[in-house]
Amino acid sequence: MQTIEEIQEEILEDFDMFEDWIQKYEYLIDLGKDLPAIDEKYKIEENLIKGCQSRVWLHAEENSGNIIFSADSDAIMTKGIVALLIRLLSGQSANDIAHADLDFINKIGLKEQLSATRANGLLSMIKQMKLYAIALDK
Amino acid sequence: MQTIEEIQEEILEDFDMFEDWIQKYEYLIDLGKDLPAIDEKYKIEENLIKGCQSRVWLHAEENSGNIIFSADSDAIMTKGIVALLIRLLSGQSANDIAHADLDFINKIGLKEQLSATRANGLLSMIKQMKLYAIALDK
Amino acid sequence: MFEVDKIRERFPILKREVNGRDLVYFDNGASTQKLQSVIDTVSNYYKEENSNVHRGVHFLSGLATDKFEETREVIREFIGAEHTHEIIFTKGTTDSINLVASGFRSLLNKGDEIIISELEHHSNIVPWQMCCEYSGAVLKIIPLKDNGELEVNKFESLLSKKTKLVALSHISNSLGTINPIKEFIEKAHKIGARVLIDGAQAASHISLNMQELDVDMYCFSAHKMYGPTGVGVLYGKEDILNEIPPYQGGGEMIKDVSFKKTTYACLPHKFEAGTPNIAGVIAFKSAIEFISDLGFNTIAEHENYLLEYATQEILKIEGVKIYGTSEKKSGIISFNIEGIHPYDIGVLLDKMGVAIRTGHHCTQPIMERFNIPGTARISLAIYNTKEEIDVCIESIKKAKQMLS
Amino acid sequence: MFEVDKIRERFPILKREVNGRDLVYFDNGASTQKLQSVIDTVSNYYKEENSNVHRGVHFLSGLATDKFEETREVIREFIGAEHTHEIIFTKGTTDSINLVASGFRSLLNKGDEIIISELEHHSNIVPWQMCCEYSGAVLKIIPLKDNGELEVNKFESLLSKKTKLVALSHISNSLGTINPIKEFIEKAHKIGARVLIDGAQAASHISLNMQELDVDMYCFSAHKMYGPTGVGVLYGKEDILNEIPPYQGGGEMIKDVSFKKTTYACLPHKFEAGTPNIAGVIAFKSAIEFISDLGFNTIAEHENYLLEYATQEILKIEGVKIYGTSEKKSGIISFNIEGIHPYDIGVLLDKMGVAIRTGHHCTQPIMERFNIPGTARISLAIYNTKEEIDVCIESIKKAKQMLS
Ligand SMILES: Cc1ncc(COP(=O)(O)O)c(C=O)c1O
Ligand SMILES: Cc1ncc(COP(=O)(O)O)c(C=O)c1O
Repeated sequence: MQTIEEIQEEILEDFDMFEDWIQKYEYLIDLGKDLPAIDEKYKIEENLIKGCQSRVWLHAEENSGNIIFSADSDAIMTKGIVALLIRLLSGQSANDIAHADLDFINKIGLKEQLSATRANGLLSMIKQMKLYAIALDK
Repeated sequence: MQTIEEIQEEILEDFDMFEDWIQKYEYLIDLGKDLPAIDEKYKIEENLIKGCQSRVWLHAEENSGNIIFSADSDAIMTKGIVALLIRLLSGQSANDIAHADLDFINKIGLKEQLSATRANGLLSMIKQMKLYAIALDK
Repeated sequence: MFEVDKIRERFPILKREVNGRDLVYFDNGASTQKLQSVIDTVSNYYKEENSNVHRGVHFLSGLATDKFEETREVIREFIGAEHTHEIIFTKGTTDSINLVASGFRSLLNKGDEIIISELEHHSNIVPWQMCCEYSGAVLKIIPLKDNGELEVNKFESLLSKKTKLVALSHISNSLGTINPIKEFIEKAHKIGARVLIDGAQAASHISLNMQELDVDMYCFSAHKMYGPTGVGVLYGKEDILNEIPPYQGGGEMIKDVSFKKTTYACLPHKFEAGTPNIAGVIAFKSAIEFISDLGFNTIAEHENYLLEYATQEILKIEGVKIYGTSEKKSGIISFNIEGIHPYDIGVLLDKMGVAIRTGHHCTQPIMERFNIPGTARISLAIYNTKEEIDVCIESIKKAKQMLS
Repeated sequence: MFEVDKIRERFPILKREVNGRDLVYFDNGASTQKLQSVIDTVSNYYKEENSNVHRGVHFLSGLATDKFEETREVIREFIGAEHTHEIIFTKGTTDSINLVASGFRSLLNKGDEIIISELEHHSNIVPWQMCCEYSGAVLKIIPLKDNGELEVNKFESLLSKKTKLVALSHISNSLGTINPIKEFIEKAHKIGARVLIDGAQAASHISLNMQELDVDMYCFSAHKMYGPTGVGVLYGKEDILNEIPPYQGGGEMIKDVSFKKTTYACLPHKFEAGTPNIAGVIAFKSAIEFISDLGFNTIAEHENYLLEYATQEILKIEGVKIYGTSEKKSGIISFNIEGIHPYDIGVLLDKMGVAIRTGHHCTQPIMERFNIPGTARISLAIYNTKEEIDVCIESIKKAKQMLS
């Protein structure tokens, strides 16, 4: 299994290939489309992270010390970023998740999608992933 | 008895003599000092016109169709202007008072003392004088 | 003749680029852009005239006070109110409505009724919910038809002797519906109810006359009228403003303060506690003058033309559904594209320099009514152009293509 | 080294003339003059960044939101608060106090007590009178000593289990008294009462640290801090802000609105209904930066020097009496001259280009306490100079001569 840092590097390389925002966003959209559907039974109020506009459902479970995430969103762009986060964090150890530095999001030029005050729930999503990791760590 | 207009002319002439604001304000202060004291029994709450800062007491009575005003203020500058108004209106007929055009106040450069929103009660005072005139007119 | 280029020159921000493209600003319903004259008036006030208003005996204080009060008079004329002291300065429409809703708590009895509608902005819902909670009054809702118009018949059947207040928006910020408020006001008055109109979306688009409308209270925000942020107006008929108890306590709103008994100042000061947004109020005048000088005929002509053109063009895109198709409509187009979340459209349009708003537009009950998460909303202003609509339509097509 | 001339250059209005003389502005307690950087930030915001904050997905909306929130963070640091969401933007100090006083209505029971003092600004009296009227709580008053200090012993004897809130000003706007608020706060906390401090006259003059003070709530106004009009702050500890019910209903302050059940957003949004004074809040940051860059040591040194010099010189004028001679005092000199009404002094000083304030300064109980109609008040700011004090003293002498 790759480390979070290794995956970050990989993602950065992926994004480096794009020549313009269109390619980047098309890639995100594709990621969103390809994200495996979350089990319908987890798409419940409790798992809902409410941004102002797009909704994100996040489920986490522990598997021999590692945390497995699954998620969904009603907006495809949000779902694309969610897919990136899952690629990065799902399957990692609780401790690594809790301490992960998710700076790559700035670096790939998606900072504006993550500002604390923006209309999506992404920042809450990252916070929630870390909280799950801490909670499920034993 | 002079008409209100004649007195206005006279006042304007008086003020025309002054070379600077100091002389003008000194004259006002003198007018204030010289204003005959109002009968103490009229210095009551009912006769009080409250500006924000200086208080004005105004009493009016009717004498064979003419209105006699007496007044006082705790600020000498206000009292000076009050003295001018009394010189102008006291002893005139109710009708003349009610219709008097008190434009001279602008002309003698005291407009700023009379703005509706300023801190003295002068505008209320003029209004009150006219209201008395109308009320006492029979 | 109306030359939109000349108008655009008066709004400096319209020259800027966003994400490498010329800014196309279609988020006017949220807040309009600002006139150079408004900006200059603010600067000039701070550079030449600044002082606290009222009470001061010194020159600057007098100057600031006179200018502040001039705006009040200009607004009186602009909205055809009878008295200048019927104009109360607030922070915005939300503040205005809360002022009234808070005061009504003590005018209402348990079981009294307030009528609002299903298309209200949260600012014209939540204050009444709070008012009802405190007073025991009951909130009644006029339902919405599929085309975004209110059900007038239903309104009539809600009216009764228990109705004490009807609070409606003049124009829906989500659907563009222009409500027939004169009709609503007349009907409400017949049974003795008071009427408050939320004119946030109306005041820069259609001509207002308080006396003709015979409306009891009317509110709007300067920032939606090419003016500064942080300034709003509550118009109220003298008698109703005298009935409503003071909202905030503080400087300026009192006649006399003592620990035994405090008495309140008369209108408008009774409702203007504390140092107001002096620069904002003074600059608001420049915005009102701009609108007055243009005239509402010109404004309506241009904005209606844009509305019709944009509607026609957007409907050519497959899968587009417009929410709000009332007969009388203001320059607002709320839409969705089948299978696409409005948020995704908003993000991609932004990348192409086009600013629209997406989401529930602070009207969640409308979204519930239509069972949608939100809409993408184009809202027009006097400085928008046909060319901007073309750019927007092209961008929507491109976004749709990327998202499908 | 502190060079006042350099500072003055940053305030464009200080170059103007009034009544043919160089403006001498000593009405800073009412409102300070504005920094060029504040004016520029307002203009720049309107010219380059303007959009409604929060919720918007487009670039300008994000930009405006980020800038808006930056000011919140800068203020958190400026006042040493723990959390950014403990900073609530309001219209001003009056608005902040009313927000709290309105919320406390529902936290108080009949017979509970609120303690204020005899030296409060009307903005810290009337809201509590209204709060008591609605809740049945009782208002208790800490009396004033002849020198303008509060009677601490009397405060202690007023404290009891019934005391739910103590609301005091940090610095008296009429007398200049710097109240020993830390002592008051500690004593109030011992019996479990909350403390709100009205810091309108403090925030630009003395260093603040909310966590050290351990104060529950603290308020101030931007316009008294070289900043824009129409912006204020309410700081509150997270727990108390969570206890207080929302003040205004509307956009932004909700989580979900439906006609069945509306839920409120978390801090700080819960208390920020409606479109805020965006330009003002953003420009406030420039004012805070100016104060921070100067530092409170420099500010205190300069202002104390001016205060001492002015006090010494004014006392040389026969018949002058200064109200407020507390040991710890801020740059405020309230005085009267025997036999002369303060209004007359104010009018004549204005003619000589000197702006002071006269009247009751929204503190009628103080005037009653000293049995005077009002005072003439000189209030200092960082840009004032010794030379201005000389001009002022000469003008007072001249006025006195004319009036005697
Ligand atoms: C119909 C309507 N009412 C009220 C408001 C609230 O106005 P403000 O945010 O200026 O208080 C708005 C603005 O979004 C609106 O569109
Ligand atoms: C001590 C004090 N409290 C409150 C206020 C009210 O501030 P604002 O008018 O900015 O609301 C003032 C301003 O005059 C003040 O000096």
